[in-house]
Amino acid sequence: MKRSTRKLIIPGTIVALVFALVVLAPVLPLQDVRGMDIPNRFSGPSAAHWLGQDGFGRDVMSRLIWGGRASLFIAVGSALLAAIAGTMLGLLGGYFRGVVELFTVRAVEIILCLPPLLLALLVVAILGAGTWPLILALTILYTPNYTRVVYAATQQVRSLDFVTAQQAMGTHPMKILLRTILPNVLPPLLVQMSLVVASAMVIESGLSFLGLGVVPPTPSWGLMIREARGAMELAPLLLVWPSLALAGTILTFNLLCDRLQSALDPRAITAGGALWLRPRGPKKPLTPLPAPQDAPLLQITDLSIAARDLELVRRVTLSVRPGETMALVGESGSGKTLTGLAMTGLLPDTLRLTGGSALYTRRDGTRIDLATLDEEAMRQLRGDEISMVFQDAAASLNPVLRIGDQVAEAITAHTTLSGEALSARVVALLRQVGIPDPERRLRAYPHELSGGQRQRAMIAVAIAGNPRLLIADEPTTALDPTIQAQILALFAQLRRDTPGMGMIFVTHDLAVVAEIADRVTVMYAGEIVEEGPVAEVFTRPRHPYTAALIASVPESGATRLTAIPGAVPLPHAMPTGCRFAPRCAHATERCRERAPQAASPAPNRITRCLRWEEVT
Amino acid sequence: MTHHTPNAPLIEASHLGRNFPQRQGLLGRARDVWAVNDVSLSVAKGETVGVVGESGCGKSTLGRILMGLDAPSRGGVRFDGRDLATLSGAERRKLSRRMQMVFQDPFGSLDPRRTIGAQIADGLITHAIVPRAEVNAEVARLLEQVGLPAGAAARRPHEFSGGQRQRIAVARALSTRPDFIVADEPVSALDVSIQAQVVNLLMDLRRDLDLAMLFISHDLHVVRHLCTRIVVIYLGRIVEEGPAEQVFGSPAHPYTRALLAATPSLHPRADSADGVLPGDLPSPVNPPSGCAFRTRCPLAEEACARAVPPLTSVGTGWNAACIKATPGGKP
Amino acid sequence: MTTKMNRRGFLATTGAAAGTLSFLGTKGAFAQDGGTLRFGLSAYPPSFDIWTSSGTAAGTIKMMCHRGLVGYDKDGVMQGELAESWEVSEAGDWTFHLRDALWHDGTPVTAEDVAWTVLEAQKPDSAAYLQGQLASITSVETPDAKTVIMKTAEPQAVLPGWFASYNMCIAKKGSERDSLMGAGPFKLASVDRGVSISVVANPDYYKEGMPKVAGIDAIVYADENLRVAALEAGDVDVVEYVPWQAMAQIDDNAELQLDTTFGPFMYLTFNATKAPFDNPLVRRAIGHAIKREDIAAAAFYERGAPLEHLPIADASEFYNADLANEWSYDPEKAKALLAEAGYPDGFDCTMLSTAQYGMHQSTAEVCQAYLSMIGVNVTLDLPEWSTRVKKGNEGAYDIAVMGTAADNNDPDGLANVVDGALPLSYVRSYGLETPEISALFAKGRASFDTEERKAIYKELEQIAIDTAPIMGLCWREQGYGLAGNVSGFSNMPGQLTFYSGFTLEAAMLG
Amino acid sequence: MLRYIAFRSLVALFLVWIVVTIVFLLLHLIPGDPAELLLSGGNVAADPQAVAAMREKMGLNAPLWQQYLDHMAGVLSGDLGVSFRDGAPVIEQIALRLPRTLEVIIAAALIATGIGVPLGTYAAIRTDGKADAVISLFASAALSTPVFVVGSVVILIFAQQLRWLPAGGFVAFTEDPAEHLKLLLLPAGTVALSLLAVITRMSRASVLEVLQRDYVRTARAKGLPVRAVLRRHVVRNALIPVLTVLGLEMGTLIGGTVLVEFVFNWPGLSGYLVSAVDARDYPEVVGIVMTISVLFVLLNLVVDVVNAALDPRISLGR
Repeated sequence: MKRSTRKLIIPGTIVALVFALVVLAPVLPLQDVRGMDIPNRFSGPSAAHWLGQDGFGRDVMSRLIWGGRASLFIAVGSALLAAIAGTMLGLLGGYFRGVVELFTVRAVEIILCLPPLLLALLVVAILGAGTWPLILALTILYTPNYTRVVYAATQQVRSLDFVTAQQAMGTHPMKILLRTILPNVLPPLLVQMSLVVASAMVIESGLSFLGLGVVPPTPSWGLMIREARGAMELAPLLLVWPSLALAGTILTFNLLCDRLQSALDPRAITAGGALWLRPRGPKKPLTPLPAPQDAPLLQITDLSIAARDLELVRRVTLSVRPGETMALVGESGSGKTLTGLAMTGLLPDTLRLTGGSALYTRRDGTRIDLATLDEEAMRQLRGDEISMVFQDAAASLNPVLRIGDQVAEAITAHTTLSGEALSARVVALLRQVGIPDPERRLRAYPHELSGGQRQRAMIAVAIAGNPRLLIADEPTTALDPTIQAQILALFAQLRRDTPGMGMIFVTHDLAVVAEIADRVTVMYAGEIVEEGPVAEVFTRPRHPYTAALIASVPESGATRLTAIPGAVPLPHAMPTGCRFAPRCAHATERCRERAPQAASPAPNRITRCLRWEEVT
Repeated sequence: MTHHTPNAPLIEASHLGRNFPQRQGLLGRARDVWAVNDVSLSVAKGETVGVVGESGCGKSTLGRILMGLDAPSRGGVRFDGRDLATLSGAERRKLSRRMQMVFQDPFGSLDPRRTIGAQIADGLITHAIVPRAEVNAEVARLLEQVGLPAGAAARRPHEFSGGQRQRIAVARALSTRPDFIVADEPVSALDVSIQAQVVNLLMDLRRDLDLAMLFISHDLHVVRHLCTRIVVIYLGRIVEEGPAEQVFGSPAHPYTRALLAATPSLHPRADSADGVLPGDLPSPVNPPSGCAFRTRCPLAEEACARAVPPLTSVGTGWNAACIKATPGGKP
Repeated sequence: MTTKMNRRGFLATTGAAAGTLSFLGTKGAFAQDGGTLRFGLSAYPPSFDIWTSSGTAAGTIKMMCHRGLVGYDKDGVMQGELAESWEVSEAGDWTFHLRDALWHDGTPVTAEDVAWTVLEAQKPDSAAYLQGQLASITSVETPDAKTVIMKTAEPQAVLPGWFASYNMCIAKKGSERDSLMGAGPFKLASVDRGVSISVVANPDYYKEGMPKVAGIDAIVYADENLRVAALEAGDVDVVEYVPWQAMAQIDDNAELQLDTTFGPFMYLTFNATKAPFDNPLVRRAIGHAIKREDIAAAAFYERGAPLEHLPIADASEFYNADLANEWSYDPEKAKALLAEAGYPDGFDCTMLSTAQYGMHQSTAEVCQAYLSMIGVNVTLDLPEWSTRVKKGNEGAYDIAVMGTAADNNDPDGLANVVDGALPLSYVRSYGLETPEISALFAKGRASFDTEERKAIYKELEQIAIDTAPIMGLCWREQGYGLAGNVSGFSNMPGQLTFYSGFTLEAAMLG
Repeated sequence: MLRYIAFRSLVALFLVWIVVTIVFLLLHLIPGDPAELLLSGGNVAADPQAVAAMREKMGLNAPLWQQYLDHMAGVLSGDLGVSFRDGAPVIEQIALRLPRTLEVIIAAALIATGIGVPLGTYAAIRTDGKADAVISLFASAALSTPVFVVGSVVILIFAQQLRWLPAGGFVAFTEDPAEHLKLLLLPAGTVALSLLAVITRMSRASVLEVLQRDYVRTARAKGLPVRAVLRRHVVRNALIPVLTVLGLEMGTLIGGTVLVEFVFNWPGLSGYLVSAVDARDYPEVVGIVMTISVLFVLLNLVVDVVNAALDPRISLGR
C-alpha cells in the first residue's frame, strides 16, 4: 500500500465509524431521543445516561447520535445532490462550450454573488424550516462549487487525446460524456465532495443555531449547541459534547479529504518536502586535496544513486577534461539526467548518492569530492564552478521575474557586482547568447520570449559565473529543428569562446551527440554500457546496444528499421546479469547470469559486454 | 522504395483555411489568425503523405480538419466523394468508421480508467464491426496484429510502456477497419529503440491493409523513411510538396533546405553550422507580408514581401511556393 | 395549587380610583450629574411611533422621552403624569386637569395638545394600538388650556387605564408621530440605528429632582446570552428580558441584582375553523394533557408557575381560587374528553411556535411530548417570528404556542387574548366565536362597582374554563438584571412589567 | 487594462442586476406581509384597515412588475428607497453599516495573512515534521470549529472571566477609538481564525507546489543562498494563489459574518440583512443584497487585477 493510501486509514476509519453509528441509530439500543425526564434535567453522566441528560432530561448520547444522523444526512444529502446537479452542468458546459456553457456554468455562477446566508434565509422563509428546505438551500449553495470543478476538469479532459479518439471513433457525445469524461473528472469531484460535506456541516450547524435549520425535537448538533449555549454556565458539558462531535467530525472529514487529495493527485508530494531547506547536522569540513598535474576536471568513479531501496544509477564511472564535451546519451530511464543532477547536488529529495566519488578540480587547483559535500558547500560551487542548463526553459525560469533580474541574480550570487557594472554584465551576457536587442529584452518576462530565446536566457544564467563545468540537460529536446540548430550552434560557439570549460551534454538524440560532442558515454538502465570518442563509437560501436541504437535511427536508408524488441526494464525489475540481455540479439546464458565487467577494446574506449569481441 | 501510381484520391482537401479569430483588447476588432491557410492536398489508398513543419505551423489542425474533428473556415474536405461539411452528426459518426487517428502522446491517448480491451472494443461495438459475441476474439486478433499478447486486453494503460501504448492506440484505430488514418506525431514521444518498432508496424499495416495515411511529424528522418509524398508547411501554408525522394533529395524551397540542414545527423557535415536559419518563427497573429518565410530566408529580396508566392510546379507532382524555387539549388 | 406570585403585593389598579399625586424630594436633590446609565435592550425598536405597539424595547424608549396623561408608580398604582388629577361625572364623562409641564422644546403642554393627540390616534389609518378603545370616545373638549373632557357613548370605567398605556403617549400638536420630542424625563441625544439610542436628562422635567442620572445609553444586545455577558462584564448597568436560564446565575452573583415579577404568561391558541379544534372538548382535553410544571421547569428554569385557568393573578382581587386548577394536568380526563369528542385514538396536528425565542420553542417541545402521550401526534412548525405572526394571523396552524402579558392588571386587559369579537389576531385563537365572553367584557367595562365587576369576571372565567378559547400553560417571571450600584429602577408588578421603563426616571447609579 | 476593467464592470453590473431581480422576486414569494408585521409588534394583532393603509403607503398594492420597475428606476437614479420600518433612507443605513463589516473583514484578513502565510510556509518547509503536524492540525481544528462555538468560548474567557475585553457591542471610532478597537478585537479575531486556517493550508500547499517547480531548482543552481531562494522564488510565487483565495474568501465574508455579528453584537451588514428579511423590509433587503453583490464582484475584479500585477503571465486584455 502506498504511503498516501496508508494515511487514509485513520481518518477513513473514524468517518466510517461515525457513519456506521448514525446509520445504525435506529437499531442501536439507544434511549428515546424525545423521551423527556424533566425532574432529572441537567443530570450529569450516569450509568443510564452515559453523557448525561439535557435541559428536558433527554439522553444526551442518543441525541448526539441522532443529531449526527440529521447533521450528516443534510450534509451528505446536499453534497450528493449538489454533486449531481453541479456535475451535470459542469460536464455539459465544459464539453459543449458556447451557448450551453453560458446557460450552465455562467448561470450557476450567479449563485456565488448571492450571500449564502440570504439564500438559506429565503429558502427557509419560503418553504419553512426543516431538513428538506435546508438540503435544498445547501444544494443550491454548493452546486456552483461542483460546476466549477467539473467544468475545469472537463475542459482539461476533453482536450486529451483519448477523448478526441472517442470522437474520432464516432462515439455519441452523451456516451463520451458519461463513459469517458465523467470517470476522469471523478477524483477532483470526490475531493470536492468531502470538502462540501465538511463545509455543509458547518453551515447546517450555523443555520440550526440561528433557528433556521432542523426542527426540534429532531436533534441536530447545531440545534444541540444552540440549546446548550443558553445553559452554558449551568451545564457546560451539554455544550462540550455536540461541539466536540461537530468539530471532531468535520476535522476528520477535512483530514480525510486532504489525504484523499494527495492519494488521488498524481503530483501529490508525499516525500518530506524540500530537504535542502533543512539544516542537516553540523557543517562538514571540506577536505580539498591537491590535484595531480593532468587531473581531469571531473572524475566520477563508481557513482551510484538510489531512491530508497531502488538503485537507479549503478557504478557510473566517467571523466571530463577541461575543454572537452562529454555527451551522456541514453533512453528515458537510463539515469543520464540523474548523473548530471548529482554533480550539482540538485537531485530530487527522494534520491541520494549511495556510493562512489566525484572528484572535481577547482579553479584553485585543489580537488574535492562532490559526493561528500553538504548543501552549503555545494551551493558555493553551483553557478560559480559548476552550472547547469535545464531542458525545459519555460519551466526553469521564474515566470514572475524579469529575465535581466534572473541573470543578474546568478551574477550577484557569487560576486559583489552591482549597479551599472551589473547591468552591463547582464547585457553582455544576453548579447553573448545571441538575444537580439539585449538592453530592451532584459526587461522582458520569460513568457514574452520565444522558446529559443528562453533557452538562450537559460544559458546566459548558466554561464553568468564563468563556470568551469557546464552540465546541459537535454537543452534542445523541446525545440523545433531550426531552433535546435541555433542552440547547438550557440553551444559550439561557447566551446570556442571558453576553451577551458568542460561540458557534460545530456541527450537522447544520437544525431545531436554526433554534432556536438568529443566523447560519448552511452547509458542503459542506470549503467554505462559504452564509452569512447564520438567518431569511433559511431563508426564502430563495441556494444550491441549502441549498435542497435544506431541502426534504429531512420537515417540509414534501409527499407526496414532495426527495432530493439521489448522495453527498458523498470528499476524494480532489473535483470540480474547484463541489463540489456533480455533485448539483446546476441545474449547467451552467460550474459543473463553475470553482470559484465568493463572492458577496454581500445585505448580511450570502454564497453560493458561479455561478448564484445564476438559480436561487434 | 516502391512508387505508387496515384489512384483516385480517397480524401481530398481543397483550399482549406482555419481561422481562430483573436481579439486584440476586449472591444477591439477580432483579428484573423490563420492556423491553416489555403491548403490543398489529397491522399489515395496505399499512399502515405507526410506533413512536415515546426510547432505551431498548423499541421495538427490540418489533421483534425481532415478527420472532421474540426470544421474548416474555408474550403472543404471530401472523403470518398462526400463533402464532410454536408453530413449530419449521425452520418458523420457513421463515416468515422472509415477514418481513424493515432495520437502523439502515448500517455494521453488512452483512457487511464478503462481496460485497453474495452477501449479497443468501443469501435467494434459502436460500428457493429463484428457480432457482440465475437468482440473479444476480434480484440485479441487486433492486439496480436500490433504485436501484443491477447491476454493484454484485461489490463489498464498504466501497465504498458510507451511503445506498447502506442501500439494499443494503433490497434484501436484499426478496430473499425478504416481506410484512412491520420497519425499525428505518433513516434515523437517515444524512445529511439521503441520508435523503430512503431514505424515498422505502421509500414507493415500500410502494406497489408492498403491504408491511406497522413503522417504528421517534425522528424524529417522518420517522414522520409515512411512516406511516399511530403508536404512541407510553414506558418499554415504549404511551401513545398512532392514525392519524398525529390523533396528531400533536392529540395526546391529554401525552407525545406534549411529544415534538412537543421536536422542533426549521425554523420554531420562539416559545414552544418552555416545552414543555421536565423531568427524565430514569426507569430501567426502578425505574419510577415508576402512570403511568410522571407524574414528568415537567405534568398529573400524585395519582391518576396509583395505577394504570397503561389505553389508552382517544379516537377511532376512537385510544387514549391517560392519565386526563387530551384530544385536542389544551393543559395 | 397556588401560583408563586407573592413577590410583591398586588394593589387595586382599576381606573375607577381617581388619584392625585404629590412629589417627594426637593429641587435641591436634582442630581443630573449622576452619570450615564447603560441599558441593555433586547431589540432595536422597529419604530418610535407613539401610538403603535412595536414591542417592549420601543416601549422602554418611549417611556424615557414621553409621558401620557397618567401612569403607574413602581408598585403599579395608577398616578397622574401630565394630568395632575382626573374625575368621572355621573354621565361617564372623564375630566383631566393638566399640570404645568413643558415639552422638550420648552413650550408648555396644553389641553389642545392632548385633544390633538387623541383625535389623531382615533383616525382610521393611525394604526394606534388603542384605536379600538379610542373609537368609543365621541368628543374631546378643551374648556381651558389645562382641562380636557372626554365623552364616551357608553360609560367606560377603564378609560384612564388607556391613557396610562405607553402606546398612548401625548405628543405636541403637529409633531411627527415617531418623534421622540415629548414631555418625558429624557431628551433624545443621538441615535445609531440598530445599535443604540442615547438620551440625556431633561432639566425641565416636571418632577422635582428627576431624572437622577445625566443620561441613558440604550444599547441593543439581541442575543440573550450576550446581554447577560455584557451585564456580567460590566458593559451595561441594566438589562431587560433576562433569559430564564441566567436568572439564578445573576441572582447568585454578589455584584449583580435580579428583579423579577410574575406577569406574562404562556398559553395555547387554537384554530377553531378546523376540526377537531372547533370542539371545546378537544381544547380542554389538550389542557388536561399537559403537565405545566414541566414547562415551568424546562422552558423557564423553574422561573415559572403553572397556569390552569385564565391568567388572572392570585394576588388580584379578581382571582377566583375555586377555579384556579380547573385545567389541571389529568391525562385520564384528557383521554376521556377526547373519546367523548370522538377521537379515542387521538389525531395528528401541527403546532406553531417560533425558533427565534427559546422559551417559545421549549414550551412547544414539552407540549409535544405530553400530547403524544394521549395519542395526539404533534408536528412542530418553528418559523422565525415574522412568519409565525403571519401564520397566526392567517390561521395557518392547528395549535399555536403564544406568550404575552395582558394590557394591564385589570381583567379587562385579558380581552385582547380571549375576546373573539376582536379582529383576527395571532394572539387569540383563530376564528373562535365567544359571544358570551364578549358580552361580559363589555358589561365589565361599563361598571364602576368593584363587587359587580368581580361577579362579571367570575362568570366570564367559568365560561372560559368550559369553552377553552385559549389554554393557559404557565406564568413566567419577567426579569431585569441590574448592576449592584443601580437603584431606583424597579420591575413593575404583574402584567405591568413591560412598563418598568417608567421608573428609569428614578434610577440612580452608585 | 482599463478597457478590461470597464468590460468586467459591465459584466458585473449585469450580474448584480440579475441577482437583485432574483431577490426582488423571491422576496415577494416569502410569506409575511411587511405592513402587517410592522403593525403587529408587541404581541398585538394589526388592524386590517391599518394594514391596508400601510400597504398603500409602502406601495405594495401596485402590481409586482410596477413595483419592480419603480424600484429599478429608483436604483438607477441612485435611490435605494426608504426602509419600510422607519422610513430611513436605505442608502444611508448601508453607508453606516458597510464600513463596520468591512472593518471586521479587513482586520481579520490582515491578522490571518500576517500569521497564516509564515505559518503555512514554515509547515511546508517542515513537511511531515512535528511542526507541520501541529500547524496542520491547528488549521484543521480552526476550520472545523463553528464561529458561534469559538465566539461563545472567547466571550466566556475574555469578557466574563478575565474581563479584559468587552463582551460585545459597538462604539464608533470617532467617539472612542480605544474602545472601538477593543470591541473590534474579538469579532475580528474570531473571523480571522477560520480565515487563518484557510490561509495557512493554502500557503502550505502553495509553497509545497512551488518548491517542486523547476525554477526553484534553477535558483538553487545559480548558487543563491537558501533565504534568497525562499524569498525571491518560493514565497513570492506561492503568494499569488494565496492572495487569490484570500480575496475570494473575503468576498464570501461580506454577506457571511452574520454569526459573528450575532454573537458579538457587532452591528454590521449581515445582521442588518437578517433583521431586514425578518421584518420583510423589501427596500432594505434589496439594497443590502445589491451592495453585497456589487462588493463581491468588485472584489473579484480586484483579485484579478492584483493577480495580473503579481503574475506577468496573466494578461487582462485577453
